[in-house]
Amino acid sequence: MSGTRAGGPSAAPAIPTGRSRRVRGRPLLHTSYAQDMALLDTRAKRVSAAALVLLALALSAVLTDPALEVLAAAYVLAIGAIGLNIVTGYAGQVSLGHAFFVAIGAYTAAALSGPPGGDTLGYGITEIWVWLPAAGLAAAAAGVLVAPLATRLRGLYLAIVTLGLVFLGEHVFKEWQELTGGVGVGREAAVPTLLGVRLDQDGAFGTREQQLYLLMLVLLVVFAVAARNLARSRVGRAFAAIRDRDIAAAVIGVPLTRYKVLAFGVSSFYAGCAGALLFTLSGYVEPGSFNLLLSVQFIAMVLIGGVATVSGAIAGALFLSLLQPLTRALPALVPVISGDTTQTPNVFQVETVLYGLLIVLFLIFEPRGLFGLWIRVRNYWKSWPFSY
Amino acid sequence: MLEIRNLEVVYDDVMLVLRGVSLVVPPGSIVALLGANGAGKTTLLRALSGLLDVHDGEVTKGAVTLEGEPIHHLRPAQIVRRGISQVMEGRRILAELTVEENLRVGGHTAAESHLGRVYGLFPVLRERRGSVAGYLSGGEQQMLAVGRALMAGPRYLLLDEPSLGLAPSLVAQVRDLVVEINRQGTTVLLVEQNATMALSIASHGYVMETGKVVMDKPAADLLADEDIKEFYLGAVRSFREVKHYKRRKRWLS
Amino acid sequence: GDDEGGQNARTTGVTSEPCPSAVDGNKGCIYLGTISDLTAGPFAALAVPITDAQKAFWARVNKAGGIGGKYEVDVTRYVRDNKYNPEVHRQVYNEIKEQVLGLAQTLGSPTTAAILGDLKANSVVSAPASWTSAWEFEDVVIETGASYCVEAMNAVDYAMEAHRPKSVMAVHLAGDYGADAAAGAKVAAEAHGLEFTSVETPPGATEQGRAITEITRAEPDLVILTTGPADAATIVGQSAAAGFKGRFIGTAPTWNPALLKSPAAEALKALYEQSSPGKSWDADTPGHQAMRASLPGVTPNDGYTSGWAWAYPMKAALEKMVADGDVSRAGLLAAVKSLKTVDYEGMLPPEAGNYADDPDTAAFRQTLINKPDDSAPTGVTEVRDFFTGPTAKSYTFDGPCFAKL
Amino acid sequence: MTGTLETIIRGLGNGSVYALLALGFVIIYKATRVISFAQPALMLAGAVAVSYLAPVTGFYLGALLAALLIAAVALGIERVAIRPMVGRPVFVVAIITLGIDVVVRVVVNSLIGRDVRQVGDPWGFDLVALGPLVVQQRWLAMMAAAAALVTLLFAFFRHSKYGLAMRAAAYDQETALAQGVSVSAVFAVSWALAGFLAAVAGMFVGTGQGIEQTTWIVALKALPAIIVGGLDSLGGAVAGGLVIGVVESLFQSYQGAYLPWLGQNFAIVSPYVVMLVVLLVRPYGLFGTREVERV
Amino acid sequence: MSVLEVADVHLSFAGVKAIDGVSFEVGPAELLAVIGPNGAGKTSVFNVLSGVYRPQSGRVEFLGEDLLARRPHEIAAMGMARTFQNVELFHNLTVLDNLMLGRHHHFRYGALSALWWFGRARRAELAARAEVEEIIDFLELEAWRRHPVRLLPYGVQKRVELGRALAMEPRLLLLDEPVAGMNLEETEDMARFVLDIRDELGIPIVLVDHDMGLVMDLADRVLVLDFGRPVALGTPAEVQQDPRVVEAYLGGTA
Ligand SMILES: Nc1ncnc2c1ncn2[C@@H]1O[C@H](COP(=O)(O)OP(=O)(O)OP(=O)(O)O)[C@@H](O)[C@H]1O
Ligand SMILES: Nc1ncnc2c1ncn2[C@@H]1O[C@H](COP(=O)(O)OP(=O)(O)OP(=O)(O)O)[C@@H](O)[C@H]1O
Ligand SMILES: [Mg+2]
Ligand SMILES: [Mg+2]
Repeated sequence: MSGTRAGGPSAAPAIPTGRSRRVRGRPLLHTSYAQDMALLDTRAKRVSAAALVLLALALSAVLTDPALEVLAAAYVLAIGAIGLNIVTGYAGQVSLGHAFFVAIGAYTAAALSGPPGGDTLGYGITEIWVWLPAAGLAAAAAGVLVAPLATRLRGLYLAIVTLGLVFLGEHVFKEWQELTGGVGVGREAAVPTLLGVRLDQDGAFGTREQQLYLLMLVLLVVFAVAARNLARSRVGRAFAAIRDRDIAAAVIGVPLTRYKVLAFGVSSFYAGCAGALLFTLSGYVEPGSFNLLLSVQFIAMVLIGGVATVSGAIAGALFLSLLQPLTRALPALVPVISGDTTQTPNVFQVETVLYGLLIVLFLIFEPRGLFGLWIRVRNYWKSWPFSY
Repeated sequence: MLEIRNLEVVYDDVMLVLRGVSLVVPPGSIVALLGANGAGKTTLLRALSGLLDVHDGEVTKGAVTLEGEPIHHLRPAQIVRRGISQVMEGRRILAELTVEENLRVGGHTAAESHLGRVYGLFPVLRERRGSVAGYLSGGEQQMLAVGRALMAGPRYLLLDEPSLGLAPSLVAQVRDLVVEINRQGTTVLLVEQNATMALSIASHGYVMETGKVVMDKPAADLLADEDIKEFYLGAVRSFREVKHYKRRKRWLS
Repeated sequence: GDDEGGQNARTTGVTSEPCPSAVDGNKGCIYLGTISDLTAGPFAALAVPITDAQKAFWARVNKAGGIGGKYEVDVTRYVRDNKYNPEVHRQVYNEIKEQVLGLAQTLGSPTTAAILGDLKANSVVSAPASWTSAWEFEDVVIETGASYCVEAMNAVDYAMEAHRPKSVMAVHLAGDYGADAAAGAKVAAEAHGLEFTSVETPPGATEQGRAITEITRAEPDLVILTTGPADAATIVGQSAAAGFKGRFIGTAPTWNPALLKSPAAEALKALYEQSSPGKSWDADTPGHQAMRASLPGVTPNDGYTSGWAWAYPMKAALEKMVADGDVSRAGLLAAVKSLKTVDYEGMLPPEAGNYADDPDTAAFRQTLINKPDDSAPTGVTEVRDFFTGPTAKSYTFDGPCFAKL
Repeated sequence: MTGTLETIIRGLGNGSVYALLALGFVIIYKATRVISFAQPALMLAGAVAVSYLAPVTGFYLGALLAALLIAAVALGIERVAIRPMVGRPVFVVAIITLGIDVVVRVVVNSLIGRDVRQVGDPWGFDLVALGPLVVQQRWLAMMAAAAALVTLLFAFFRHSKYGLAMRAAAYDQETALAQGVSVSAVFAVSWALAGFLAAVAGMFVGTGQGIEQTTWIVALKALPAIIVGGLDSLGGAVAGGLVIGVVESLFQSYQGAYLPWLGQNFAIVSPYVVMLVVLLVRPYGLFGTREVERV
Repeated sequence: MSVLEVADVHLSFAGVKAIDGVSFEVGPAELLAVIGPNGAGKTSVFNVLSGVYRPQSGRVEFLGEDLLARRPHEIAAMGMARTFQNVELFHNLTVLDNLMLGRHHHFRYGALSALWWFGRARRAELAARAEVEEIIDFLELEAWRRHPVRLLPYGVQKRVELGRALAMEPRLLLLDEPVAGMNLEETEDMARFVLDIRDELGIPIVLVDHDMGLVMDLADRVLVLDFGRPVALGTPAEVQQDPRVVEAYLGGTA
């Protein structure tokens, strides 16, 4: 609106943009827009974020290796879930094709880092800072190619078309044995080397699992912060605008096609990186892994965690990743359930059923996801003792 | 008789929106309900038609009774079957259905079809009967919303801002229509921003503010009330004058 | 990391305390893990009987005095469901790996491949539940019976005598199972100068349209099938209905006794034979008798027979380990590497258990041929006892077959 | 030529089954805007129920009872897990159906056991000659059954208020409620119908070769079918199912010979390719309702 | 020179003639009102102007440039801003974010700077925030800044929508029924804002509304449409007297 007003912002009352000290005891009193727009805008948030990261770091020393591996996988899945959240949560383009982009990342990285001259494609570049971005970019390129479809399709039409991608991808990966090793056979995954140090072998920085855990943790933090930045920028707002009301978004100046393409591109980049990393944990990729179920798991993570929040995606990934071990542990506590596979119900059936049921129950009772749960708790304490 | 006694409504378990509202709609009457935005008028209608549930709202105190029988715990379909029908705020057209399909949905619970009557009232709708309702203009959609509620042949009609977005000549028509259906035996509870219109046909008026009824008088008395004149009916003055005394200085700074 | 659980800190998966359901409270316990497809995966129907048979097998071993009179073996405490997913397989393996000495069962090739690095690094001896030829080349994996690859070679060689085909078609699933057999069929067909084609087909009975079209169009004299049972029923039933007169030989997992109750039964009886890496349920060997006695009341199924047979090498290796005095993972692996024969109680020839020699020498090359028979418990009776065909005999194993199709 | 015609008839037969499955998906979608991922499990459950009932009651009665039983099961699922979700985001509900699918499938798997189960159908692989064409009887049975059911369904939707009530409920539950539509009844009816259809489809899938634990995958064929037809169109579901069936059948028969460079078994993904092609021309499928948007 | 020139525009949808030969001009700093019965084509005219509908024939020039070949976001970038008949805000976003979105095409930084944030992106966002705060101040939205707009009262939503349009720094502002559904007080506020925008900022405005009090009071000229055709164009006084207008639109009671 400064169009006709002399001087634009400078004519307005002086706007403090730098950091300034906060009045003690009033955490929400911001005295500059910079403070107000900061990622962690209260002291409490900064402290708890730092504490969380420190805790996560500390876990690497405390937990056993198998537990670390589960968590490391959860972190990688969280990167993928954040990616899906960008296209589905923020930009509203429901994609069931995430597994496809994950696969592209996984195979790009595997091919780059694989040994040259073996049964499967390999270029022997094991440095992670080469194959990780490459995997992301390859997946992003695929995302950008697919995105124009999204500009024509809506809702579940798009969802099922992207699901078609997964099936087409399965076919291609199955046929392209040079790259993938073929169904039921598979190939070695990307080898994580950082400046010459192999992170998938016990080494200077700890055991294999500790090193991989730390790698995934650091990467998760980087990817999460970047996603938060994106979300609070013009790009994130444009995504949200397209999601909420696309005609209105266009009319106020958001180019729809460009932003849908961008959303798919960024989301697929995240997926690609997640794919590249995910299989370094087991060291092994098999083309059957990139199926509908994987896509659905990512959707479930986003929904369970809370749509359109980065922390929700992380929480969702953790929840689902830890749910499996949990459901394996639970039946053991109920001695009447038989461990004998000949009997019904046996523990294995119970654990599989529990997995399904827990997801169902969780969504029934907290449809807004873990993030919604958090908001509820917070609101309760905010209004306590006046519950209304 | 439709009666609300000491009603309290809470949204999301925390937001207390109606704080002990009492209101009576005698059979055969037109009752106007006025109030500032956010006063809780729509909430009150939702409590009457059983739609609070959809909004995570809950009646925590008081009662809604129809002919003495409490109905606030009934499901919406049951309430409609008892003869209470609502024109929802914001038109709520079923955009993907055609005009006629919208009307037929409105007649879901009715034994006989009131299609002819509605088309008689709104000829535009007859003309566009096969069109996809979502493409109608705003005002046409409003007509459809009113028409749809009439399809149920209700005994009690709850109208939430029926004149919204209608051209002046149509506002007059809607007013006449309300009078007419009331004459034919339908009791009307009319929520309106157009207070002049509402009070001109109502027998009784309620004024709500922040979840409470603050005034409750025969319509004629309300029309004469100074406060009502000031805040709801508007003195006859130019908008150009309004802004000068209120705001000009601050904007220029 | 390697920090071991249990009080016997140096020996993972072995305790001086008795097993949870010990026969003799004075013996120690050797824990073996089982990772199988127990609920939702594609092999659940086979995995459950395999797992049950192995439980019965080790119970019998324990009752008979355990291992070397010092230990009993437990395979019930660390059983996990892999849902036939490599990632899950690895997770559950990680959960139990510090608790077990070895694996009594690790089902599936891609799933096992996901833990193979770890198995090798930590010398975790494991019995697979699949017959892919890749296992010949892994020290820690103690396979039993001939691979799918050999099975198919022998099937073709057998057919050369019995049916004199001029053309062979392999109809197979993709990967370590189907492609392994197809590769064997190809080698044999080429050795005999037969016309060979291979048709990869997807799993699922409704997906077999193409396979049936190819069969009825090309009319090969012999079809080597490596699919699932319902797939086989469709292929054989519909091909026969369309007038196909050639022969089918299916590999072991292609068969299911219930097929004889299916509409394809007549066609199967007329055209189908089944190759097998071992004798079927009702065979008259001490091993089979023991198995039947240990599994009273079950519906006969070759899953039991396979599961039971797969356990013998592990038993032999454990006994050797205890006898040699080094009760540890390293000791077990050393024991495995010294095994030239295994006593299968007649279920398989002893030389099937050769883990000492190089893969080509050690590879076991004998299989059998069965034919459908309503009266037999698993629906088949033997038509040809253990034999090695000329193709398999002269073939040099220098890598997994499936890589060569 | 006769070969091609026979291929097409096979495609129409399988396509009729896909059509029944697709109808189940579409009916639930029409009423709730949710794609129910529980359909595969219900299909399998239906087939298994027939396999248990047929030996006792005979095939036809068994099939009917099984379909009714599965309809009841679907009704129960709706009541317990879907009803509380009225008004919630559809994707959340979709994921819930996925959880249900897992649960039902585990139960059904334990009923299947390790053998291939037979549904006891009278057709087997028997053939019938139609002039020069020789086709399997069961394909004709599938077509006939699908045609009959589709006719019944269309009649139901035409002559009852449910068709319209369903669409109203799907578009805006609150508005539908306000018009006196019992949204919960609409949901229940649609789930029951979908369960019934899934069971019938499952029974047909089991004809001939029988059913295994992995048979549920067939149900996914309905997904491209409903997109080809248009997500909310009953007619579209039928058309989509048939198109998918025929295309798949043609690919099965001829792709290997004419388009070998597409790789082995391209037929599996051919439904998705058809779907993409259709969507490029018509973003709402052949008969789907265009989303209405105006400002 | 006129800001906007519309000449003989025709638009029809399957049998419905929404716009049937409409021509008009908007002069600098002019406030033109468009009125007409429901379904007369007023909103459709707006939709043509903002690129949502493409007319079958006719000519539209905005600031001397042809509009019809352009897409909505390009037209927005040229300086055309509008509000909608039914509030079209981004419901899950806060007031602040909705207003910031108005400034979307004024930003110059791309996705990569956004991921990194520090530097370009942050500076641009802070500057934009300052601009937006002024609008918040002007429209008295301070109290609502952080609220998701779906939770706001209707009248406030309308104001936010106006704010979003203003944040675009428009050269022409289209207002579609800005006071529909508002109570008296809110209507008065809105009228004040409209006049201020026109008088203080000199932004020309096209206004559609059914509130005759408002229209006749504020407009410089009034265009009357009926069935997509222009019926009258003139000062409020002239139009009010026109018998065709009275018959088609105002009815006996106006
Ligand atoms: N679904 C809901 N959840 C939470 N709060 C709500 C909900 N609906 C309305 N409210 C709140 O309840 C209060 C009353 O709202 P209501 O819509 O009943 O007012 P109203 O008088 O109809 O206003 P208007 O004139 O704008 O239609 C408002 O403060 C509103 O924010
Ligand atoms: N996208 C569309 N498809 C079909 N018909 C349309 C479409 N948009 C508008 N119409 C029709 O064009 C005519 C003009 O509509 P428009 O919305 O412009 O009217 P309006 O003058 O704004 O009316 P109101 O005052 O009721 O808002 C109406 O009859 C409407 O049904
Ligand atoms: Mg209201
Ligand atoms: Mg309009």
